Amino acid sequence: MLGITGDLALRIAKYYALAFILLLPLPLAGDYVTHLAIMIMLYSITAASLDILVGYTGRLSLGHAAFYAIGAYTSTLLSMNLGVSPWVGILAGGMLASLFGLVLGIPSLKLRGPYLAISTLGFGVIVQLMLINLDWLTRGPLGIPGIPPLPGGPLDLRSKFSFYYVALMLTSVAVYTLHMISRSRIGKVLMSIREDEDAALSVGVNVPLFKVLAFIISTFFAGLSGGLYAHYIRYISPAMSALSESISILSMTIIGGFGTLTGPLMGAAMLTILQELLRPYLEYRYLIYGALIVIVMKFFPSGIYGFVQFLSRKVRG
Amino acid sequence: MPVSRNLLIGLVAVIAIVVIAALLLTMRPIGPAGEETVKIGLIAPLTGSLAEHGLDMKQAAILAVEEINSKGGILGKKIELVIEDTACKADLATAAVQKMITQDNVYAVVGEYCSTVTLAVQPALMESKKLLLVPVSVATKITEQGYKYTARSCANQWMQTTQHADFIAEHLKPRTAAMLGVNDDYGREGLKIWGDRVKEKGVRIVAEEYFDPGTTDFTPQLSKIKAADPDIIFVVANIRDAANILKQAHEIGLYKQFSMLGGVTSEEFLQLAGDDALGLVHVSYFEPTSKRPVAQEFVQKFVQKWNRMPAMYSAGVWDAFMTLKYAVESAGTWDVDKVADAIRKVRFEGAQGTIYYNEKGQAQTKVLLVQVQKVDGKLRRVILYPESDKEGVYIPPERLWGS
Amino acid sequence: MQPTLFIEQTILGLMMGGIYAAVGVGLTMIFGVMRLSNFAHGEFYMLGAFLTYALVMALGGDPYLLAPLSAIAVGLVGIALNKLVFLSLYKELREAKGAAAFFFQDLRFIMLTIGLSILLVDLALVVWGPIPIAIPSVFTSHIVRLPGGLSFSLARIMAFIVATISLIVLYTFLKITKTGKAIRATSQNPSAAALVGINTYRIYDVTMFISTSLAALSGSILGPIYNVYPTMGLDVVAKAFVVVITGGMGNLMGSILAGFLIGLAESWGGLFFGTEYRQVVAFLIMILVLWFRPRGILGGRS
Amino acid sequence: MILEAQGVIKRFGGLVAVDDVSFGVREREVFGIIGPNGAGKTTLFNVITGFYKPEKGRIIFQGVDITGKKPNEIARIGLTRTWQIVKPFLGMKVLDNVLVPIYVKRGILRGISEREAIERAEEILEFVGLSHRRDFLAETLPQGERKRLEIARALATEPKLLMLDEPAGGLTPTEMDEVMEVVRKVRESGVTVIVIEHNMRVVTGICERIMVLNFGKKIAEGTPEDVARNEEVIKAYLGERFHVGG
Repeated sequence: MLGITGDLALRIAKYYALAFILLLPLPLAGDYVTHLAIMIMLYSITAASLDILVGYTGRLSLGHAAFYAIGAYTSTLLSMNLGVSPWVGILAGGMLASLFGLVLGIPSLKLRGPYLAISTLGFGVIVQLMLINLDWLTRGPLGIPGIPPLPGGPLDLRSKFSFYYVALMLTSVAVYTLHMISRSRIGKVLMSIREDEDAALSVGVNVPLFKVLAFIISTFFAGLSGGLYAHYIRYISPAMSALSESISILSMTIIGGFGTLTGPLMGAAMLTILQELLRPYLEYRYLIYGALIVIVMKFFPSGIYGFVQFLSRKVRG
Repeated sequence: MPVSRNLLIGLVAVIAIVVIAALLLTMRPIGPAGEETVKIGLIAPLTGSLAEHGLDMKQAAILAVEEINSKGGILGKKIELVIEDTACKADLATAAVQKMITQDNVYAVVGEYCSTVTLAVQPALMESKKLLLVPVSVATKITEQGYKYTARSCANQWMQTTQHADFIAEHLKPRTAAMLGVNDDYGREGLKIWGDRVKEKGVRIVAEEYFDPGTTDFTPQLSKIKAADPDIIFVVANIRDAANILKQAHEIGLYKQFSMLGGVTSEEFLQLAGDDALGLVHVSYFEPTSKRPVAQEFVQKFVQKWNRMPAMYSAGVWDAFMTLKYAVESAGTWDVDKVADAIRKVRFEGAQGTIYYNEKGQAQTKVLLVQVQKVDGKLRRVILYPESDKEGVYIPPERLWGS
Repeated sequence: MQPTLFIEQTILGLMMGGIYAAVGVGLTMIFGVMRLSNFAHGEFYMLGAFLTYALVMALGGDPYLLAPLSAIAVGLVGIALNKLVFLSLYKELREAKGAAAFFFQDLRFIMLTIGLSILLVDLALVVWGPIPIAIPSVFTSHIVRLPGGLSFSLARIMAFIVATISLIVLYTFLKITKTGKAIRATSQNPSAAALVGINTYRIYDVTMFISTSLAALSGSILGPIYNVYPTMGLDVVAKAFVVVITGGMGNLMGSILAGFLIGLAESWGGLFFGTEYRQVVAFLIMILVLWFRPRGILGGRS
Repeated sequence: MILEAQGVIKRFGGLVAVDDVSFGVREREVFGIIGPNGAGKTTLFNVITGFYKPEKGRIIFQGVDITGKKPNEIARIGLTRTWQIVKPFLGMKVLDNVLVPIYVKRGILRGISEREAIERAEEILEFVGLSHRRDFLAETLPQGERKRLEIARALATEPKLLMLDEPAGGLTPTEMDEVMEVVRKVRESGVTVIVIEHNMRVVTGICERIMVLNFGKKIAEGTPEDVARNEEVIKAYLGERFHVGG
């Protein structure tokens, strides 16, 4: 299917299963660690989805948080205003996000590099301002408290313990799907666009179509994780679409190692954990945080993933 | 290199990171042995664009804890303060609060500045039965959701804005008004409440303008207001923006009566705005010049420790800690349900005045209305209202400006 | 609508445009020459303002007199950072081949400057504290009244004049001096410039100096008007990028034109749609311009 | 005629890069386009393959007017080009470089099975002599192999007409021979070939007919021998101190 042999799919699935099993006992470490793990997973989906756009297709986005916010708002408003099940809401959130991905993807087809980056930045800001200004729909800048939790049948998904397992399952599925897409024919075609648009055109690749497709895939997953976030934290506000959020998602993708898909997972884990470890330093901690970003990027262009590879090569001699 | 080996390296690394971090993060700090303490958390924006207000909160919290501990703590237990930065971001704040709940096992959390952050952390705190004492966030909704463990020690948006609107309508008697607010929850709610209230009293709103957070130049908005020619201009903004708004209004020749909410009650505001603040009428729920002994003591201690005058946010934080102290002492137990009930019954003299709470946990603080006037050549806030605290009379700004 | 309101809004929009242009010029220059999207540009603006404040405290005098000093100091910081962080990366970049490799280098540079920005904002927070600081100047309190009810502070007019002069000086410098010509040559074609014997790394230093000191100068002349605080750079940098992109990255005249365009668009947009839509209008204008001209009004580098 | 160009004009500002050029290419021949630097050869390629839109004129491929079509559409109906400065997908494996056009041609979602696709890609690599590089990243290949990879990638689109832009440019004589060998084999397999080339050894070695461009204008067309004797061609090339047959 799609150019992945069942063999490869199975082999990669095995690693995911292994990771899944290894991460099962984590909630025993307490609610704080569980909460962080859940946040890391939600960020992982978003950062990995951005990687499809940035790392695989070579399209820089500084507005990815907007899709995360659109997913969150869609699911929230559907479930609170129309009584739609949050599960359906999350899916609808992903779809609406990818619709907006289409809306952003088409006009930005001709744009490259910083032009694309700043346009997407503008899109993020516009979405944030619309969430604030269209208060008849979005309930305005104060945001929406009291979002219903995910219905879990016998499980109470307000508890972090049970939510962790739902999130672990969904994240595994989502990231595995992204992984499969990146290894599929579509993934290879996207990479060819990243490598050289003209060359891709000259061998018959419908470049505009695939660029838009990359936006749609990427934003769909961002929307999904936004919906999950909304029903987990149970409070959302327009600040979700702020530039700083987009930048932190992009940081995870790039610092983790773009174009690898496992890199963004590492980035999400590292940056989230780093922020927590630096907590005791209060207002001094961003000195360390900023300096670390500079150092990693200066010495390891392919991010933490590159660093880990470097280490493993050293170990093996 | 084979695909699967790279993947393996990646996944193993992720798991290693997570597990090592889990170990690091769950290690409990070793405290002084023997002495029993109760931990209280403070969440505030210590970094980011609102860090100046976080500083007000942090300094007051440290001072309050020192004060309580120097008098033997609460029910014999010393208080240990845990401070976390939120940068006014919901995700950082929820993680911080989760850490406080799980790792530090705090008894209560005091915070936050941003209403959006307070609302974000509220469910987690309520479900784990931790008290949330809100000293600054004014969004009315925070205490309207029926949470038993939430209490707010400052006047909320509704209280201060309606009382402000009533005062303006009754004493200044404008026929028309313009409104200018920051385009976020604070500004939007403020303008809505104020506008509706003064309209009931027959005041016509001739302009409603917004500016985005981070704006430094307000002349476009002010120019529109100037063209609408209102009798009074109501502004919802924090210190930095408010000072610029007054300066720039005068720059483009907009000399009108300005009025604002409580967010501008600080010495720094008067320094930043300078003489442009003359004539401004605004809400205050804390006056450092107040003659009341408790306020005097608070101001004196604050100045002694931090070498600056406390802002009203500092007073809110101080009173939040004092609420906890008096509530626990009157309940005679640390049992959180009993303390939550006790909060709704205590009545004490705080920095802001006499503090007591309603059923919803909203402090019924006194809202003061002040005007910035010159006393002995120095800018000072003069209390106009209520009668009991009155220090002077309202002077139309034209007379204060002289020419 | 009153005609005076429209005129006043237009003038205010143009004045804002002047400020956008002043901040944007350094940003566009550094992109044109070094291909660097500098997300830390706002922090040099902020550093300039704080340094001016520090100089006023230490030496006394008016911030508008001390601004050039602080601009030079920040320019030197820019050179130091260039040597410390970016230079070796440019040497690596020479080896890079293919569109993807360049794209990835761009990403790396963007992330580096974001890290730098986080670091510098926090540095300012730790050193000078979070409370906004007013820099006293004789110019801020003087208000010039024009006929028709219009008036501006002398400081604002000063800022406009200083910005204009520095743009003219920069323009002349690039047109007539040898270094200026070398900068333009490097901007147009770095490898050809290297072939004719231009030391491009030295040109990068000079460009960094000019760019950061221009940012610092803007910060120094606007600081007394808008006050000084650690996140002031973040408040301008996004808008500066919008201006630079609209004008065409690397195109000096484009930035100046786009500065005025965006300034006007915001003013008029606020007038017609309500001020809560000012920014929406600014960003939509940018997106519209890019729809028809993917490389900005006057065209720029990709 | 598999390809016909009729009165093609392409301008850049005031410069006329291709000036009223008409020519036809017969099926299964190797057709050469030569001319001094800046004669408009590559521009003509870009016009034919849809990267530029001509101001005037028509391009007809297998009886269909393809003027103004998008490059990817043109490639999909069997007219594929390579690039003077090679553009392999550097960050991808050699095999994947060839797989992308196969997927595009045979169907991304359905159609060819993965096994067939890989077999086909391996065949093509074998054909150009790159089997031993199958799993290398394209960026690790030397220039000669990159040129052959570029041809392999173009062949993977199953072209009826292959347009090669200086396939031997910048190569050592040995590498050059390898590339010429590939071109001959391509032609034998039934694909028509158009070659832009500077090197006359290559041109005379593989081309049946040649067209000469100078300053955007066609100045001669015919067999290599005819063209070599054409006075205008000699004049154009002498200006460049270029010796026919050298």
